Amino acid sequence: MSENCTGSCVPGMTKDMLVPQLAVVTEIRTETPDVKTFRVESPDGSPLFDHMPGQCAMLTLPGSGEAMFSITSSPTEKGYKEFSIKRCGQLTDALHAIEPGQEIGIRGPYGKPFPVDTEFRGQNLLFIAGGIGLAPLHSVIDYVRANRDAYGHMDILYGSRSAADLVDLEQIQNVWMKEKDTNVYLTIDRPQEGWDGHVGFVPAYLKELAFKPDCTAIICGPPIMIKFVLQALIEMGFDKTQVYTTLELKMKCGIGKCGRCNIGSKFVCKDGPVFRCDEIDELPNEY
Amino acid sequence: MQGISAKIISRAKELMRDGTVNKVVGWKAGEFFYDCEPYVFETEESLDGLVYNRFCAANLSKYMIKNSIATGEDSLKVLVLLKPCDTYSFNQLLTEHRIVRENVYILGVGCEGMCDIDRIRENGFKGITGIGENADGKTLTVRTLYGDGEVVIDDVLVNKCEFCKGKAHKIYDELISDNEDEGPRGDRFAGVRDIEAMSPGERFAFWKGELSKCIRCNACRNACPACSCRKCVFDNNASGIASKANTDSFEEKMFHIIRAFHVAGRCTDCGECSRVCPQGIPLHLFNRKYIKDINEFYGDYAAGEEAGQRGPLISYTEGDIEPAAVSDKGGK
Amino acid sequence: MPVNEQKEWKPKIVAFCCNWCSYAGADLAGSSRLSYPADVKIIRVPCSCRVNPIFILKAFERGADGVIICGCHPGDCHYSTGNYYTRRRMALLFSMLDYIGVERGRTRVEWVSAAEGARFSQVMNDFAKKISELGENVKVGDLRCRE
Amino acid sequence: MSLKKIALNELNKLFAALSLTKKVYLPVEKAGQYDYAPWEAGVEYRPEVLHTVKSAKSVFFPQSEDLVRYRRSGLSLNIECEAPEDEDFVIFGVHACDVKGFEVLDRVFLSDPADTYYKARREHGAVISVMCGRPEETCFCGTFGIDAEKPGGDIQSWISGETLYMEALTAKGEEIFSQLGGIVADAGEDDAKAVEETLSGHREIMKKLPLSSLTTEGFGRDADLLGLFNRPEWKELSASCLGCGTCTYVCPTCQCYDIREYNTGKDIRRFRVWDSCMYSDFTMMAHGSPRPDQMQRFRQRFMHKLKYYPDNYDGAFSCVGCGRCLQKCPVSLNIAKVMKKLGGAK
Repeated sequence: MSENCTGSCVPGMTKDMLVPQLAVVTEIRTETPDVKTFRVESPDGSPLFDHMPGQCAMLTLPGSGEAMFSITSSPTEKGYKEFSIKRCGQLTDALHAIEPGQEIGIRGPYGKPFPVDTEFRGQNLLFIAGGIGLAPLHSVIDYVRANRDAYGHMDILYGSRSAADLVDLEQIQNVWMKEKDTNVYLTIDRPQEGWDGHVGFVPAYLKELAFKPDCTAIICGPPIMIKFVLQALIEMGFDKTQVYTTLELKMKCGIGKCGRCNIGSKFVCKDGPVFRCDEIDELPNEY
Repeated sequence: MQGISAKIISRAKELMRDGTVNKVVGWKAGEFFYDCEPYVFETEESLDGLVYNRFCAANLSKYMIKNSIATGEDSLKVLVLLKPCDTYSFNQLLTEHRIVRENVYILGVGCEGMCDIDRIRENGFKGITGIGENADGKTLTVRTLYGDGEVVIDDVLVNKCEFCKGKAHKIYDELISDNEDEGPRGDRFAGVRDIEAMSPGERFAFWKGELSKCIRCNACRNACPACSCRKCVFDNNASGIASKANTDSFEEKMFHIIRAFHVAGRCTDCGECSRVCPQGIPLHLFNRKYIKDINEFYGDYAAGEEAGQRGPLISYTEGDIEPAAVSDKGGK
Repeated sequence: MPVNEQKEWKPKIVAFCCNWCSYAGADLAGSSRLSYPADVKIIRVPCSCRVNPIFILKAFERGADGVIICGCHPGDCHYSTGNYYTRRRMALLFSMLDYIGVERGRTRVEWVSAAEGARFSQVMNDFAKKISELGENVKVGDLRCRE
Repeated sequence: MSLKKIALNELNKLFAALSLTKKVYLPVEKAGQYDYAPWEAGVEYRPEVLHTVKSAKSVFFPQSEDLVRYRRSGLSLNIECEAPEDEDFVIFGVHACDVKGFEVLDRVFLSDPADTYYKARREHGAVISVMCGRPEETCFCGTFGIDAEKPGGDIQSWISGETLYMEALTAKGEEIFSQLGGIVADAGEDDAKAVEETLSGHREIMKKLPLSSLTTEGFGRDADLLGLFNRPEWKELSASCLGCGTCTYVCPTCQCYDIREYNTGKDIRRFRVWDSCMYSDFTMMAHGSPRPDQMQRFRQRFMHKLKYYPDNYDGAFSCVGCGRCLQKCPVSLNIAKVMKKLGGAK
């Protein structure tokens, strides 16, 4: 995993895993009032690193800190990485204030990806996302689209507070909805003018839609949503081994050494962030 | 002190039995004679583990922030054991509305001075397996893996007891004490004056030596009954001074100056900061400097003397001295 | 890493000025063409009482050689009593700085009204002169900021 | 393997000789407390000091160290990493517990991907251990299977009377002997006997230690994780915890760290600094903390040492029984109390 340091600092030295590489934010798209998507590339346009869906990377804006974000873009897009980031803290505030062209630090990829090339192969897939929880699933969905024939039927259920808070709506409507053998269901929490789609919380809509438990479910969203979605899935006859989710805890190193993102003996940064729900049952309830 | 220990236990049991209190915050016997641990006793039987000996220096007032607030519907009445000096801290916390007084039953306990295990170790005792107070009340027998010996209690007192404020409880519901108040012991500002008498260079060297030992463990802050902020400025990323570093530079000085400043006028000189410091930094010398200055500049003031006092940093008079008097704008 | 540039040392002074008096005093000094040292960095605060001791220590930490706080004369505070609290706080803080061995004179409080442009300039010149005499602040300050 | 010897009052010659080519760290007094610091003329080794306040880990894993310097101007960013240790050094006077502490850190920092900065220090550092002279009542290294009589490291040594007897265990140790030349002498048969006597005296004391009966039963890889985690006793065990970091910072095996930034005005230093799971901000994120109460933080620390770490590293415990936390906790909480309360078959 190591590479030589390219900076002017210590010629030939093996760069430490904690030292980021230089990257440029080439494009910033405003998705919702508090979510922006950042496209990150290496300064010379060469690939930054390879990743698999569900993996994360540490982004640094020096002076404002460093944090772990899900890589939203598909691994098949080699030239760039995208991150959909909700504004909610010190670093994300600062990121939301930058302009395209800003150089930042990036290191990764970190964590265990979704088993897209193994367990997911040939399966029908049900994606359930809430709010910014779409970000980690985005990469999986695009990867599945890029290898469409390797997977079965695809259902995507996505909900948010309001229509304006649906991340990446344009792509969902123009691309995902037109993808073959794919159904997309959108919902918002409360009725609003100009919205003729479904209104209601994700877990309730999920029950209404009554999916058959013949697929693998992949969930991400606020903890409370995950909890109720999981309950609903069990009621619908799903087994926990059919359900995957991705967790998030505070991280500093990304390599299982700084000691803070553990749930029991597992480190979210290294052994996660993707967990199968039956694996989570064996962990202490501390996430 | 053994005498009143038995009285304390039986009285606490009685109060729990008759329903006056449903919890007791006291000290619990540990692995060794000297490691008494602050503890919340919830049953009458558990009170057999309560101890009151020469090593119960921990000030229990701060625990009453957490323990005096009822969380369930059950009525809460917590008995707390307070030594005379601890009652100052309790009063100060009452002044700051951090304790629900009506949920607390204060059993004031007499105190003849607490001993510092580190000072006993400094006397050459290693591998201490037992400590007993001798009948004369002035010496301790120390049993160790390498032989036994005696120490004079006065030589191994915790700093706060060396400069005891007096044996009078400032607040209590009931008292178990054999002591008569003899007033304060020793000159607690002597240490401050020693430093003031040094040259600026010597003062700087003294504090640099002491504070460069600091490991930023925050024990002083977390033990301090005056440090009761819900979120400390040093934990607040937005404050610009939240840093865990031990850089052997200015940070430790800044941390300790600011911490002492934040408790200036509220610090009761309970001495917990110095007692808990794993590096033995004499942190009380910061607090006593502020207390001494406050007394000199604005008149004698003892935080925690009584509940409801208005502290010196939240009041003023028109004739206060000018900062110029201390910043000395005239010469060096 | 840049080789040490041997520059001539000039005192770096941070002046916290109350918006209602000394900041206006500084303005007046400027418009009256009264000079004060260019190395005085003025930070406007709504009241001298806004100056948290952390600000002062932080200024030293980041390399200031002297810190001065200017407020309304006692009794003239825009908020009635702010500067009375400043007076108490700073007396205690300055005494503490002296206690840890920082040279007296690196900190100062002055009361300068909006009408006292001349006094503002004189106070700053005087303070800068004092700091020049004391020399560079090597005791309080973070080594990382000085490299 | 041959035994070497040097009189205790000649030790300064040894330090001086080693100091010619490398830094020598040993317990040094500073304002009444001992911590590891470089030797300089006038510093004496004090064998009667059992423990430094901070453990020896601070030499390999300093409390704070810069990793990266950033310079930002406009849109551009310059990333410059700090150079890792590239000079040899020696750490002298480490006891068995702290030496084992290094192994606990090694498993974390040297496992893939290895920490460059820690690795460089480990590679450049040689450890000269000394058997503890007078263990304290708070010692319980035996609980974790540590043999205090074989302190380990690159050279291990014993003090008998006024003499230090040394034995090289690694090539690094042999190299140090070769550098010392005539400063250390070859030991004879009588010397071996003297060492043996010291060892048997030490063994007697170890048997008498009050915590010698403490066992790891009920903890480790085979223990039931959720069972241990959900024990109701955690509440009373942690009730008086102040939430300070004393236990963590004096511990030879605590290795959690934070990465923070410091803006110097000219550049931004990203530095690594010891952190404590006892602190409220340890796991605090924008949306809250998974461990909001002190009980959960307290439990994390001991679960880590007695269960999580063994799970991840082949059953090894992350405690070496040095007893520092027993001596330093402001409110007398410690791992021995936790193990007594929760251990054993239940």
